[in-house]
Amino acid sequence: MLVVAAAALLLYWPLMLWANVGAAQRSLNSGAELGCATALACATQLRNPVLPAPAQLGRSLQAMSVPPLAPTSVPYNTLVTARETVVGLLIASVLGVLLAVALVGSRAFERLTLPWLIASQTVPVIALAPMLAVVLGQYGVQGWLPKALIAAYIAFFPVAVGVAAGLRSPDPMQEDLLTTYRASGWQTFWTLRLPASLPFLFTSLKVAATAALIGSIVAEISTISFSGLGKMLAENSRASDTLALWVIMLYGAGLGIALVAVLGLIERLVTPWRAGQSR
Amino acid sequence: ANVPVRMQLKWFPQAQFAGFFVAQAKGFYKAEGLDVTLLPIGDQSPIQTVATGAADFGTTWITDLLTARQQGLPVVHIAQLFQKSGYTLVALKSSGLTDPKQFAGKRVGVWPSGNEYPAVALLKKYGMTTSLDSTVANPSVQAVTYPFDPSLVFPDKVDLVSAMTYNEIDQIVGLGYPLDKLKVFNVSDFGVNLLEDLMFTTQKTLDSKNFKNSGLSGQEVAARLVRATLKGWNYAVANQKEAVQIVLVNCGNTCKGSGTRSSAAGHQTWQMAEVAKLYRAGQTLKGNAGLLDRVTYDANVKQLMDLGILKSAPSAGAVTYSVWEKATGKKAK
Amino acid sequence: MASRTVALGRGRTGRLPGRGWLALALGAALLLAAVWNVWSFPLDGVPPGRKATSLALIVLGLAGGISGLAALARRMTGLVPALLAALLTLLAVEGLLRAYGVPPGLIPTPTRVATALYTSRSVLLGDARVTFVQEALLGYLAGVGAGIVVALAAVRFPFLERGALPYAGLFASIPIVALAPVIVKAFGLEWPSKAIIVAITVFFPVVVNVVRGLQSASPLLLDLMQTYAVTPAASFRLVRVPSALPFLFNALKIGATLALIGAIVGEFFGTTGQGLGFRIQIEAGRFNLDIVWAAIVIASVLGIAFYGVISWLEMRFTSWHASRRQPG
Amino acid sequence: MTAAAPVPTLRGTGQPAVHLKDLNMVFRGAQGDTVALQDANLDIGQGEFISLIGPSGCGKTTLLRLMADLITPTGGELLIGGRSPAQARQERAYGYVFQAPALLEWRTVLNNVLLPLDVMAGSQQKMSKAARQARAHEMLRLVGLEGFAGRYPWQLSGGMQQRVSIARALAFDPGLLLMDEPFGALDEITREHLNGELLRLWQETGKTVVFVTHGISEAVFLSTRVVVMTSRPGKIEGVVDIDLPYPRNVETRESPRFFELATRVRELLRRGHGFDADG
Amino acid sequence: MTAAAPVPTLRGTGQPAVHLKDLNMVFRGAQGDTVALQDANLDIGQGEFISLIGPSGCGKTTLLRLMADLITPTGGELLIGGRSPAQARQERAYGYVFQAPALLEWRTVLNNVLLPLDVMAGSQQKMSKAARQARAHEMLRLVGLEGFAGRYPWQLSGGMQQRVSIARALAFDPGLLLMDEPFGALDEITREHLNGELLRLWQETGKTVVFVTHGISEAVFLSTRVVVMTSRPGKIEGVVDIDLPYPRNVETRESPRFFELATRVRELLRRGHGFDADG
Ligand SMILES: Nc1ncnc2c1ncn2[C@@H]1O[C@H](COP(=O)(O)OP(=O)(O)OP(=O)(O)O)[C@@H](O)[C@H]1O
Ligand SMILES: Nc1ncnc2c1ncn2[C@@H]1O[C@H](COP(=O)(O)OP(=O)(O)OP(=O)(O)O)[C@@H](O)[C@H]1O
Ligand SMILES: Cc1ncc(C[n+]2csc(CCO)c2C)c(N)n1
Ligand SMILES: [Mg+2]
Ligand SMILES: [Mg+2]
Repeated sequence: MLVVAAAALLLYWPLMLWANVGAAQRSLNSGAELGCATALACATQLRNPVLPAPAQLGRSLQAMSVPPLAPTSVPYNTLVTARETVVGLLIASVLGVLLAVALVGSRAFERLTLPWLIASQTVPVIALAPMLAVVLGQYGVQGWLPKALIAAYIAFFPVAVGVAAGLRSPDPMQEDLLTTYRASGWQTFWTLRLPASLPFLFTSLKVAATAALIGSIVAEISTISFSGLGKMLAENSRASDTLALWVIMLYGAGLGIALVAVLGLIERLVTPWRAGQSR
Repeated sequence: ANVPVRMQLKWFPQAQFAGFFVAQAKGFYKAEGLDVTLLPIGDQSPIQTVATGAADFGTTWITDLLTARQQGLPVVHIAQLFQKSGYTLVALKSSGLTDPKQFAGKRVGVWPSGNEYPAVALLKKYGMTTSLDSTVANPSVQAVTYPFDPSLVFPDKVDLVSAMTYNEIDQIVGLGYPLDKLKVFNVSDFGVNLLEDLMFTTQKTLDSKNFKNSGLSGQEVAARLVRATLKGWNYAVANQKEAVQIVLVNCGNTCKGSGTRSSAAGHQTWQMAEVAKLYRAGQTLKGNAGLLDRVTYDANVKQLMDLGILKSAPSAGAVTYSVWEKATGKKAK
Repeated sequence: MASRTVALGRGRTGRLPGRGWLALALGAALLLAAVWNVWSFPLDGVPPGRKATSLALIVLGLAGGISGLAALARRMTGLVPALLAALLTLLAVEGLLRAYGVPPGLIPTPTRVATALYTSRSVLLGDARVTFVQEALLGYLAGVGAGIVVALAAVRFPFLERGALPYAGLFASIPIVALAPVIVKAFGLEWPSKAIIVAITVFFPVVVNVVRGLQSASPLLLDLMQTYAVTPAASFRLVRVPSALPFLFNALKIGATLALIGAIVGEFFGTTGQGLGFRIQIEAGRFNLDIVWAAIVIASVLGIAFYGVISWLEMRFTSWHASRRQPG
Repeated sequence: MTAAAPVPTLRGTGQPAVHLKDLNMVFRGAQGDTVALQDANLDIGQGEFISLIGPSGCGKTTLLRLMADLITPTGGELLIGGRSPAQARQERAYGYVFQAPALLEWRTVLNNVLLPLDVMAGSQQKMSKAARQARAHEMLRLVGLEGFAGRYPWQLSGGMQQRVSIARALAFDPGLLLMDEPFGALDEITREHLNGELLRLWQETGKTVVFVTHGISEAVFLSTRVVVMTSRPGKIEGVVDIDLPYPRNVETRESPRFFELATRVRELLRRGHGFDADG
Repeated sequence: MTAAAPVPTLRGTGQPAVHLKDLNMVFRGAQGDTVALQDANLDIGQGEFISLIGPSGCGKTTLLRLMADLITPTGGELLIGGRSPAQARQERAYGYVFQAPALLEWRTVLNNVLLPLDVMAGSQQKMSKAARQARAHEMLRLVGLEGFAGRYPWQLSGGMQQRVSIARALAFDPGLLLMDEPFGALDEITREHLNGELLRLWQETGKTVVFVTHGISEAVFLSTRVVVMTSRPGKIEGVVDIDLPYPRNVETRESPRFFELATRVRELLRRGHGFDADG
C-alpha cells in the first residue's frame, strides 16, 4: 500500500507541473500579473491551479482545519455533512431493504413499480432538490433533515437492487428445505433470504454510502444551507478559491472512505462465517 | 410581540444586501414591530420560496419577477432598491474589443438560470443572436454557460464574461488582471437597463387582513418592511465602513474575494461602494428611494417583449405602488 | 424450485382478470371526470363546489384503479402494468393541480408537459443526443471499461487489491459535484468533460461489484483450475469471470441510472449551449417548468430504456444463473 | 427420542401413508422433454419402511420431491396420508434429507440442527429454548458429531456435513421421513452404525420411512419392502417384500434369507438397468 | 483410449509415484486445531491402484488435496514422482475427481467435459477441435451420459453430475488419477460397470490411481493395495495387499480370497474406528 502511495506521489509531481505550466502560460500570455516570472515558476504557486502543488495544498489544508470546530473550518462542516449522510444512509437502507423485500415477494409489485423506481433515479436530483427543499420548507422541515432525505433518495436504489439480487441468491435446495418445514414467507426471509443477502447488502451499502454522500452535498449546494461541505464548496467555488475546493474535496473523500471502512468493519462483525473461508 | 417576517435574499450574505443587514443590526425592523429573519439562497430563484410560502417577502431581479408572473405565479413588485443595472460584460483590453458591434463571432460566458437576459438583450440590441436561442440556426455569438466562478472560463475559454460591477469584476482583478488590463462593457451604458434588486411578495400576503394573526394587514407589514429596509439602505450607503462591518458579521466564507483580493473585508468594501452607486441613482437621486421608475419599467417590459421572453405585457397587478406610498407617505407619480 | 418466485407471496388468491380490467376502466373514467370537472377554469377561479367534487372523484378513481391494477399486474408482464399505473397517477395529478389551481410556474400539469414535449421536440431531441449519446453513453462505456480493468487487476494482483483499491475508493468517494468544477476547468466546457464525470461516477460501483463477483467464485472450481495448472488468466476467464457476471450486471444497472444523472449534473457546471441539463437550467430560470419537466421525462425514458437494454443483456448472458431457472 | 414434544404424524388415520396412482412427471426443456417418472403405482402403509433403489437418473429424487410437494406431477394421483401433498406439507407431516447436505453456511452445526425447531417453534408445539437445544445436541450425538457443534459447515468433511443434515431432519420428529441417499457419503462402519440407529428409531416411533439408497444390502437390511426402479423413462420395475424377522442385527446380514432377498433385488435392478442400451 | 495424444505420465521415471514421509496436516481454527493427518508414511509405486478407506472425517480428502498441491502440509515430506507436488501440478501430472461434482453451471455437460481439453490445448499437445469433441463424446459414452451432452448441470440427477465429473477427469488422460469417492452417488450396477471400465483403463494405460471409497468390496476388487485410515487424528492404520489375480471379474467378487481380504479390511476399519469413542 505504501509503495503504491509513493508511486502515485512520484507520478503526481510531473503531472501537476505539466497541467499547471500550460494554465500559467496561458494566463501570462493574456497579460495576467501572477507575481512570478516564468510559467514553470508559476506552476507551483498559481492561485487557480489545475492541480495544486503539494506545498500549496498543505498550507491550505492547515489553514482550513484549525480550529477544527469553528463554523468556518472544514472538519466541523465535514461532521455536519457526515450526519446528513449517515442519517440519509440509514433511511435509504431501511427503505431499500423494504423495497427489495416487496420486489422479490410480489411480481405484481415489481411490475407496477420497478420502472418508476428506475425512473426516479434518472431524474437529476440537482434539478429536483431545490423543489423538494421548497416543498419541505413549507411544512417546516428545514436544516439538515431535507439534505438527509435527498441523500436517502439517491442511496436507496443501489440498496434495493443489490438486496433484491441477494434475496434471490439462496441455493434452490436450501429454499426447498425451508419449504418442507412449511416455513412462513417471513421465516424463510429471516432464516434464509436475509442471511444469504448480507454479502450483497454490504456491497451495495458501500456503493450507497458514496451515493448518499454525493446526495447530501448536492442538497447542500442546491438548497438553503448554513453549513456542510456542499455549502463550503458552493461559496468557495463562487470565490474562485480552487485550493479551498481541493481541501474540501479531500475531506469529502476522507469522509467517503471512512464510511466505507466502517461498513466493512460492520460487515466483518455481522458475517462471521465468512472469516477465513475466503481464499 | 414582534411580527415574525421571513425575508428571502437573492444570494449568500454579502454587501449586495447591506441595507437589510444594517436595518436588522440597527434595530430598524424592531422599531417597526417586525422580527425579520434574513434567508440566504444559492442558485435557485427567490420566487420559488416566496410563492410556496417558505418565505414571506423576497428580493430578486425584474426579469425573474415578470417571467414568473407570466407563468401564473401571483407575485407583486413592491419596491425597487437598485435603480440601475450593475451587469457588465468583461473582456481583456488586449482583445481589442471596444464596441458591442464587434461581439459577432465571439464566445460569451453567461450565468444561466435567468441571469443571462442582460447579455442577450445587449446582443439583440446590436442585431446579434446567441446560441442560447435554440430556434436560431446560425447564431452570431456562441454563448457558454458556467457557474458563477469566472476563473472557470475567463480568459482562456471565452472572449467576454459576464460580471457584476460589485462582485465578479473584483474577482477577475484578483486573478491577476488589474482594471487597466480589462475592458468593461456596462450594459446600462448601452441602453440595456434591466432592473435588478427589488422587493416583492405574493398577492395573497398583500391581500391578507390579518398577517400571521398579528392584527396587522399584509399591506401594513409590507409597508413597514419597506420603510425599515430603505432606512437601512440609506444608513448603509451613508456609513459604508460600518455597513461593511455589519455585513462581515453575517458571512462565513461567502464574503471573500479571490486571488490577491481574497480578503473578505477588502472585497466587501469594494462591493459596498459599487452597490451604493446602483442604489444612489435614478429615483433615489430625486428623493424617492425605493420607487420603481415607470419609464425604466416600461422600457424593461418592452425590451423583454422584443426578446420574446415575455409573450404579453404583464398585468397591472404585477406592480403595486401602494406599499411604497404607505411606507414613505409620498405619492408615486 | 416450484416455490422460487412466490416464496414471499404465497397464499394470495388471484382475482379474475376481467374484474381487474373493469375496476381499472372505472377508476380511469372517474379520474377523467375529475379532470373534466375543473378543466376550463382559470387558476384562481375554480368554484369550491367543483373542487370538492373533483377531489372526491380522484380519491374514488385512484382506489378503483389501483385495486384493478393490482389484480391485473399479477398476470401481465412487461411495461404495461407500469404504464397503466403511470396513466392513473398522471390523471390524478392533473385533476389535483387543476382543482387547487397550482400555477404552471410552480408545477405544470401533465397535459402541459405533454404539450411541451411535442412543441419543443426537435430542441429536446438535440439536447438528448448530446447528453445521452455523447456524454452519458461514451462516459459509461469508458467508466465501465476502466472499472473492469481495475477490478481485474486488483483481484489478479493481490498487492494491488491491498495497495490500490483503497485509492480507487478514495477517488470514487470524491463527490462528483465537488469534482465537476475541477474537471470542467481541466477539460473544457464541451461534452468530453461531462463524459469524464460520467465515467468517474460509473467507475466505483463497477469496481466494487466486480471485485466482489470475482471473489465469489466457488473455491472448489478454483481448486479444479489449480489441478489443471492453467495460467491464472485462463482460470480467470473460465471460472472467475462467469461467476462475476451476475455482480457485474448489478453494477451495470446501477451505472445506467447514474450515467444520465452524472451527465446532467456535469452540465450544471458549464456548457456550450446544448444538453438536457443545460435546458433544465435555462428554462427553470424562465419558469418554463413544462419544458423542464419535458426534459426530465426524456432523461427518465432514456434512463429506463438504457436500464432495459442492460437487463436484456443480463438475461442473455446469465441465463444459467440459479435465480433465473424456470420452476421445475 | 422421548424428549421431543408430540408432532402430528400419520399414524392411525387409516389411510395409506403414501398413495401413487399412474403418477407421471415430465420435465420440459429446450433440448426436449425428459420423462422422469412414468405411470408409477404404489401404496405405502402407515409405519412401513420403503427403500427406493434404481439406476442413477431413474427418478428416485423426483419421486421424493413429488411426495414433498416441491414439484407438482404432470399427471396421475398422489396422496400423502389421504391428503394432497400440499396439505401434508402444510401440516409438516414429513422430514426431508436431501441428496446434498444443503446446510446454511452462516449457521454453526448446532444452529443448522436447531433450524427446523426454531422455524416450527410456537406454531403447534411449545418447546422451550432449552429443550430445543437439548434435542439438537441429542441428535448431534446420534450422528457422532457432538464435538463439532460450534463449527461452520465449510470446516467439515463431506460425510460430516451429510450427517448434520440427517440430524436436522430427525430433530423435529416428523411422522414421515423422506431420505435421499442419506448415508451415501459415509464409510461402511458409520453407515452400519447409523443403519442400526435408524432402524431402532423407526421401530420405537412407528414412523413411515421412504429411503433412497444405492446399497442393496442396506435396503434389504432396513426395509419392509424394497421398490426397484428402472431408468429413462423412470418406472417401478418391481417390489420385493422383505420378510426378515426383527430384531435385525449383524446375524441378519449373514442369514441365507438375506442373501436370497439381496439377490432378488440385484436381479430386478439388473433387469431394469438400461445402462448399455441408452448409455 | 488410444485416441488421446500422449500426456506426460509418471511411468518409467523410476521414482515411486507418491512418497509420504511423516506427513502432517493440522488445520488451525478459532475453535481449536484439527489434526487431519498425523505422521503418515506411504510409498505408492508406479502403476499401482491404491484405495484409501476410513471413517468419515479421517483425512482422506485432506491427503488427496495434499497430493494435488491444493494445500501444503504442515510437516513431513511429500513427493509426487520424485518431484514436489507443486511441480507435478504444473506438469499436469494428475487428474482429480472431487467429492462433489464441481461442475461449471454455465457450461453444458459436453462443455464441462471439454474443459480440461480446451484448457490444455495448445500447451503440450496439439489436439484438433474435432478430436477433442470426439474424445469428450467418448468419455460421456463411457459414463452412460451420451444423450445428455447438451444439458446444463442443474438438469441432471446427483449421480449423473458425478459421472460428468468422472468423464471430465478421464478426458485428458493424466498419468495419476486422484479420485475422491467418485462412485459414491451411483447405484451398484452402474458402479460395478464403472468399476470394470476403470480397471480396464488402468490396466491398459498403466496409470497410477489413488482412490477414496467407502465401499470395502469396491476397494478390494479394484486395488493392488488398500490403505485403511483411522479418524481424529487421521493416521494410516494399516495396509492390505490385494493379491487377487487378473483379470478380475464377477467371479473374483465371489472367490473366498476376496471375502478373506474384505474381512481383513473391515476388521482394520473397525479397529481404527473411533466412532463411539469420540462421537
Ligand atoms: N429440473 C429438471 N429439469 C430437467 N430434467 C430434470 C430435472 N430434474 C431432474 N431431471 C431429469 O429427471 C431424471 C430423473 O432425475 P432424478 O434426480 O430423479 O434421478 P435420481 O433417480 O435421483 O438419480 P441419482 O441416483 O443419480 O440421484 C434425470 O434424467 C434428470 O436428468
Ligand atoms: N478447511 C478446513 N478447516 C478446518 N478443518 C478442516 C478443513 N478441512 C477439513 N478439516 C477437518 O479435517 C478432518 C479431515 O477432513 P477430510 O475432509 O479430509 O475428511 P474425509 O476423510 O475426506 O471425510 P469424508 O469421508 O467424510 O469425506 C475433519 O475433521 C475436518 O473437520
Ligand atoms: C454572487 C452572486 N451570485 C449569484 C447571484 C445571483 N446572481 C445572478 S447573476 C449575479 C451576479 C453575481 O453577483 C447574481 C448575483 C447573486 N445575487 N450573487
Ligand atoms: Mg437423486
Ligand atoms: Mg472427503
